[in-house]
Amino acid sequence: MIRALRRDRGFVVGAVIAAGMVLVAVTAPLLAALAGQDYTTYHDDLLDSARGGVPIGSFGGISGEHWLGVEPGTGRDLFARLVYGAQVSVGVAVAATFLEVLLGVTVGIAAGLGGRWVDAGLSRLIDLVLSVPVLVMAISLLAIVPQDWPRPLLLAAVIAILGWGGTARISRGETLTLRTREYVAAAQVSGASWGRVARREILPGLTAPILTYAALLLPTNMVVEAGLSFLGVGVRPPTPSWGQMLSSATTWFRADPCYVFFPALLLFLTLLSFVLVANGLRRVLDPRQRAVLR
Amino acid sequence: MTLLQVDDLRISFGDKRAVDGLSFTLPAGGSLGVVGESGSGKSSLALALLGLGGEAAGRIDFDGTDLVTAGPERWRRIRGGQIAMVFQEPLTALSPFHTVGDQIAEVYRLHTGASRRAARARAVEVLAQVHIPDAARRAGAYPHEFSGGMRQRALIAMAIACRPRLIVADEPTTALDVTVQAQILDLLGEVRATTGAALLLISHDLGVVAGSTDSVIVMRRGRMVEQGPTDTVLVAPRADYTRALLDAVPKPGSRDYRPGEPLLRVRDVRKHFRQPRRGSLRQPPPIRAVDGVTLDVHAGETLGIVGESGTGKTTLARMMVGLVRPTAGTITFDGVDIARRRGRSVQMVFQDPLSALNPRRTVGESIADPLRLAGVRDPRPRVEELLERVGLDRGEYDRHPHQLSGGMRQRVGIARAIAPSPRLIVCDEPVSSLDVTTQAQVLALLEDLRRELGLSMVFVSHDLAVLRQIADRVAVLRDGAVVEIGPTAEVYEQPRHPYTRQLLAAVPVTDPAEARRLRALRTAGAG
Amino acid sequence: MIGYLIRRVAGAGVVLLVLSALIYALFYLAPSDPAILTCGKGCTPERLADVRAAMGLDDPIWTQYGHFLQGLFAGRDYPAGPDVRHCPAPCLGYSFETDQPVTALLLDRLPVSASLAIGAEALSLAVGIGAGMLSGLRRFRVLDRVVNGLILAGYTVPVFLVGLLLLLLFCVHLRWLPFPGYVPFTTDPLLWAQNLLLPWVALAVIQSAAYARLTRSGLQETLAEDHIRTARAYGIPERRILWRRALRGALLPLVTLTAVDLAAIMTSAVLTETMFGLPGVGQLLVGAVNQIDLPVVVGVTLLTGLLIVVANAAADLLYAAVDPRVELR
Amino acid sequence: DTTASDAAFDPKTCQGGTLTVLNQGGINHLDPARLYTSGGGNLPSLLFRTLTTRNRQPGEAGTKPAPDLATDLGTPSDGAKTWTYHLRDGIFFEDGTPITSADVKYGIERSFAPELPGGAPYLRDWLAGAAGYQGPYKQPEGIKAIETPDDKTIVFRLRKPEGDFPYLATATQFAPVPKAKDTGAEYEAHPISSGPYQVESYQPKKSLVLVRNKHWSSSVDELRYACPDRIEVTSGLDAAVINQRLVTGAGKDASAVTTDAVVGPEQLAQLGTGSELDKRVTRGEFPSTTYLAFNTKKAPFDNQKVREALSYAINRTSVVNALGGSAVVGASTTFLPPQKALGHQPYDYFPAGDSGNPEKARQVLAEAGLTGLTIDLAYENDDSEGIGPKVASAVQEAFKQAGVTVKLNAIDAATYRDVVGKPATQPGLALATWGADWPSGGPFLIPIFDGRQIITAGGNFNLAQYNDPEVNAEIDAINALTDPAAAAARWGALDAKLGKLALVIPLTHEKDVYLYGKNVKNAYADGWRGQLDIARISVK
Ligand SMILES: Nc1ncnc2c1ncn2[C@@H]1O[C@H](COP(=O)(O)OP(=O)(O)OP(=O)(O)O)[C@@H](O)[C@H]1O
Ligand SMILES: Nc1ncnc2c1ncn2[C@@H]1O[C@H](COP(=O)(O)OP(=O)(O)OP(=O)(O)O)[C@@H](O)[C@H]1O
Ligand SMILES: [Mg+2]
Ligand SMILES: [Mg+2]
Ligand code: NI
Repeated sequence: MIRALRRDRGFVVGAVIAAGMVLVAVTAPLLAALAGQDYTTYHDDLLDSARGGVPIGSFGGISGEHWLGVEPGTGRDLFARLVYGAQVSVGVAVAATFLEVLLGVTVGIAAGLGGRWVDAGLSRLIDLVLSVPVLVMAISLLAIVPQDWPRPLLLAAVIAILGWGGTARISRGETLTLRTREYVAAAQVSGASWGRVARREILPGLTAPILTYAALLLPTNMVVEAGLSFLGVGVRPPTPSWGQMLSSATTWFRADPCYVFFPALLLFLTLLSFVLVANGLRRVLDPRQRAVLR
Repeated sequence: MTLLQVDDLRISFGDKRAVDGLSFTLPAGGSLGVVGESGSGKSSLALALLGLGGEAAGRIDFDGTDLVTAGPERWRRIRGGQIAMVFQEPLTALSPFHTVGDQIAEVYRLHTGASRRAARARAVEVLAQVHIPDAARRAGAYPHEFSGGMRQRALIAMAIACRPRLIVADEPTTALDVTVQAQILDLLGEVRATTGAALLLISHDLGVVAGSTDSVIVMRRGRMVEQGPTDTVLVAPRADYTRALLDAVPKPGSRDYRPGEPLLRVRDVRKHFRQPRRGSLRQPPPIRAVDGVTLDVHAGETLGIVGESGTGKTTLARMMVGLVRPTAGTITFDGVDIARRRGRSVQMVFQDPLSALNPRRTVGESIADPLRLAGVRDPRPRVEELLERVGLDRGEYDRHPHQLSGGMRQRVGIARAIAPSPRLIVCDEPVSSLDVTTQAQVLALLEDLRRELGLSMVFVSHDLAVLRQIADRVAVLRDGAVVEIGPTAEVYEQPRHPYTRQLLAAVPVTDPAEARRLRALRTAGAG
Repeated sequence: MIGYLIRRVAGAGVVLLVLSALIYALFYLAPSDPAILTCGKGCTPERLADVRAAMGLDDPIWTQYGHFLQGLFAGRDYPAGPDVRHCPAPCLGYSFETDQPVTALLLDRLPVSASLAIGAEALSLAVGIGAGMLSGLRRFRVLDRVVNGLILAGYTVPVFLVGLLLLLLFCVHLRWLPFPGYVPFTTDPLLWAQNLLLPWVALAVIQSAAYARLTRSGLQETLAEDHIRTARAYGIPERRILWRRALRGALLPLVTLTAVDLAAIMTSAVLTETMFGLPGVGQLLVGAVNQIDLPVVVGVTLLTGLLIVVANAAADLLYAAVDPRVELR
Repeated sequence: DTTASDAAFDPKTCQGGTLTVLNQGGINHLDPARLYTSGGGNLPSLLFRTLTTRNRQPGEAGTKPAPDLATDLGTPSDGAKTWTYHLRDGIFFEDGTPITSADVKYGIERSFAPELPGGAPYLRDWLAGAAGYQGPYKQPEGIKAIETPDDKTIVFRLRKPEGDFPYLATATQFAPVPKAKDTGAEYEAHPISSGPYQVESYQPKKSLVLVRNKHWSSSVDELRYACPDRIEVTSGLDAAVINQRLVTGAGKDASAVTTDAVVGPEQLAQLGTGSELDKRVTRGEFPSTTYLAFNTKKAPFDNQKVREALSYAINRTSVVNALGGSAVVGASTTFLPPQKALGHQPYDYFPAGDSGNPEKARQVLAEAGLTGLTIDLAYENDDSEGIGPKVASAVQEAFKQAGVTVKLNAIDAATYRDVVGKPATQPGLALATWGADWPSGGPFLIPIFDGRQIITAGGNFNLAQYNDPEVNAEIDAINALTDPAAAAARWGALDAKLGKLALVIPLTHEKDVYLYGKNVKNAYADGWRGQLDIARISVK
């Protein structure tokens, strides 16, 4: 299986990038120290205050000291903020996606395997989750929890609680088709309980569609995190996140394009890597796709 | 006059050679059977005749032109217009989004340039010709609204719509039950007689080609092993392989039948399925899949259950293992309600071995599952034993279902069924998706196991020949009810119910002369 | 079918009621008081109490919710200075912030959002299906790669960046289009389309990516099906096979997605609306949330929920219409 | 400073054309009772004439009130406790009915109704015995403290001397409302105009279209030129897009202005480079201060040394940059913004330089025996009011340099004032901003430092909770002055005196830089609000 994965060029590229991102997130303090910068120190001397606070110099103030330039308006080191931003962006998005998949798949399978009434009830619940306006609920939810709860975790939880509907819908649909397969009946005849059927027989069949979906859910969650941070209910300053940087970059779009470019690039690379990894995994997890015969 | 002449045909898929050096001729209006086990290249040949499938080399001379080198325009005219194909799987072979009539009309218009109205009329005409009742109305139905036999008729109707000179039928009856199979084969013969088209009939079933073809080709692994008039080849085969094929055809078994006390008791069991409401608020009447069945399965016997498609065989079988809860009536095993016995003493072998095995798990894992549920800690050694017992390699443990052949898969299914040491095994058409040789092996295995482990068996099949070989007693099912039940020999030799007689008459036989006689009988009866 | 619809409607009703109750509960739990915002700077506690009473906020939360339900089903009277304002059912109340009837606000903004959503969705579908087909047919390998790359890029680029780029390019540099604003379709269809073109494009850049992806995989799957082989065996031209048979099956999954997206654009495309000066439902909602404008939030949420439920039901019906095998259950 | 464009401007011939107003935030109320404006507002003042109005001049001159409906700025008597006004002749509502003093009185009474909340609170406090008045719908007998002896005269009796009454009389609550046309909450759908324009259509937060009011004439209103024939306001736009549209000036945008979208970095980069854009900008100052508010009832801010140390530590350059750079805000060391009308006197008792003096701060803290201090800082979770996360993190970083750890406490913008304005829930340190309701020291210093204004139940602005009888007495004394110049001098002195106590850390004052379209003429920032005055510009 590992060998098959290693032969998949897309997967390898994706895995390398994804691992790189995670590594960057984990070693952010080290990397920042390596650059001799931290993400909080203001450098007012590097900004042109009369011009609204754009970095002095070309390319957003790129210099030997500030490898990727500085943040307009504050002069904080952009490299340090980007590597620290990975912690929140990757962390929250991955955690939220994980929770969403966990919740969605559980409810989806339960609805798919359950009887008429269980299915009807859970389906309405899914409808409810799907029709909740995420922004409103997130803002309201985040407003009522105490200030000192760990923010990124909370964000992940809120995003997940409001966003598992899609996964559940897909899981339910797939389960409904999978449950008619004879191998499910076979497992039942051998005396397997519903839980066991769900785990052993249904779940493996869900991996492919859910993986694909999750790979796309991830960037969506990054964007949601960005939106919430932008609306002031996300991570607290001075903690950076890519999404937040991207949203605040709108005003600097023309005055300092570099400020938009770097977080956008990282976001793109991360998404790319996750899609590639998901594609690779899906191919490998599906034994039929390994031996290509139609 | 020769219509089709094939010379040294080779078909390959990339590196894989599917057909190697095949040569034969087919006269206009003639009929040729192609038989062989699964994977022998039969379908590849059929597709090559239409310029589809793998890369073909050699020569296919159709009506004076070489098809191997034909251009797209020529192909377009030949396909459907000159050579028409009838596919095996009638449900998937028709577009689910269009009505049957539309699909036939489309083909007709394409080749004749007829008006919409004329094409429509032709579609109704051919549908009527293949005996679709009320053809004018049914032409507006979607394929999924047709039964299997009707779909196959529709495909044949499509094939004859443009009056082709050659009809290629690739296993046209494999998915159908005996009576319908007989009807379709008769229909093909009738069509040939009325339209003068030649027929290339592909089947793994010797009985199918026996009654419907003049000459026959026997194929194995892409090569032709024997060729000649049907009468000669099937009666006095020269090749060993052909002989083996003939031997594998189920024969009436001589069985000593000593029934034990009743093990499984089915008492006035009914299963009604609610039908979805469509269009109106009124609840339509339920489907009575099983409607009042009473029977016993005795310890140590094999009870055969036979009937046409849709008569409730599967539903009954599933109720026997507790998968489906009866609407009414009781099923007891050893005096205990079956719903509470599940997972131990009653096991099941399913019809389609591929869909009965989880494609994402290794076969070993699938077999180990019931053992684990029975509390075995390390099931691997026991699973390997079981694999060997059903004639598989220990090494197959780690392979996935798609890596096995159909016969191997069914052996895995059997291994799984016997793993928890059951006392009764319910087999739902365990061999109907297998070709003759494999079928014979699996039947032998089941019989061995039954004797060795002292099992009781319920064996569901639509194939009377199979049941005659394996069953001690036979129950004939029709419309969810048992019309006749008794010892096998009795039912086969002195059928009391007319329906049983009808079934028996439809069984294909490998003796061409006998096959022709039966067919004549049938057509006379129908006419 | 009718029974199905009745069940669907009943289910939707329950979902919407739960939703509105949920929002009331959330607002009750949130540490915020809309009366303070309404009362303004320098509001004294006595004045605040008066204002709160005038807004009906001094009742317990369930009484307030009860009043809301009463308004919804039977209509409701509001004291308003010299006379009483009667708000006929279905009454969603009056905005705390602007004192406008919520139903009127929604009706006013719905056309804007609908224009945005329908156009964007149509464009996304056209582009997405086109691109998906080109790459799905695998006739052009390079194109497949390019489309795939664009699809991924489309997913990541935030809509405000796309929007800004489009504005700069078409309105500032090339000056091909005026800065967008909303012109009702009924006033001038041409101007309506001209003004909405850029927002449509901005949304389509992102949406079409998903559609292209789905079309591509759907097409590849359908083309491998048996009935396509039958069509080929009967000499039906490839083009006809593609358009009449393959696409139909390949596009089915798009139906559900389109329906959900349509509802989503109508209710939550705030950034797009603000950037392109479209006074739509999304703007209304975010403004209301920031101003703790409970009646508007509940109103918009109910509308959102209704749209999504309707969209899902419509998708299911359409599904059943396109694919005769599907049964409604 | 004025631009060159108004050299050839003549109010007599400026009439015609359509003015487009592109705004971010929408008008959410158009009822004069519910509007809270400074000097009658920009757009509202086109519809509502008030007893007095702002003088509508650039610079100094513009900070003074001027008579509008009234013939003069009012006659004080009884030591500025009674103010008498006479209405001028020839004034009509848009329907042609003459405006009487009863209409003005009714307008004020409406603003007391809890059904019509939102207006400025001063009159409830100032008028004698009016605090509990519930508005004309519940109490039709009206307010006793306002008398209308005849159709042309209106007399206000106040609780205490208020020399600033003519400034307050510019508020929209002083606009006449005809009782016969009052529909309560629905009045704002079409308020009856007394000004040069009337409402053609109005959709809150979305759009407002004004057309000429035929019953208004320039002969009875010297201050409003009312040049455009039609004014179309569109709200809910993105600031960056508004400014881009003004720069591009395509089509109708050539005759466009904005009243709330301050220029962003993009335009600032083009300004001052001698480009054409330099001619299309107004620069003004709206008196407003952003500051750090200490709660002196809470440790450690009850310790003046701590407050001083933090005053030394603050880095105003970071704050200025966070708020958009030196073009749009200026660093402040005084609480009163640097405007003569307010009586501004420069002082800097705890010099922090441009970028803070952390050493001095550490030293002061060490002297007080406080090292390793950790404090909470409350701020709005949204940057739109200028007291959001951007400023908070700049402050956090500056204090960090001085060894003080700041824990950030984000509060939902909608509830910020609620939490901070209630002494029970008020945090120790909070970001705050204060703008003048009129250009005088009083509205700046009284709510913030008058000890009798500490409202424990909520709505408090005296965040220091500072109560010094001496200061209170000084405030009363200045309030009684009716000479603005004399008052200004004493306000300035009071501010300078309070500054020594480090009750607040002033951070910045506002500067306003607005772009306007190519066709817009006579655009200059008025001295009162720092914005171009729509009543005076022309698009012809
Ligand atoms: N599309 C394909 N690509 C690669 N190999 C193929 C393809 N189709 C068929 N083959 C191979 O060619 C050989 C002949 O297959 P074919 O389908 O013609 O056999 P068949 O006799 O029709 O078998 P069956 O009875 O199972 O239908 C098989 O080994 C099969 O694996
Ligand atoms: N789950 C179900 N819901 C509704 N109808 C069903 C269901 N299962 C079976 N039926 C119907 O019950 C009848 C009997 O079906 P069953 O599968 O038992 O027949 P069968 O004899 O096994 O046929 P075949 O030979 O085709 O396998 C059929 O008409 C079928 O359509
Ligand atoms: Mg085949
Ligand atoms: Mg069956
Ligand atoms: Ni594996």
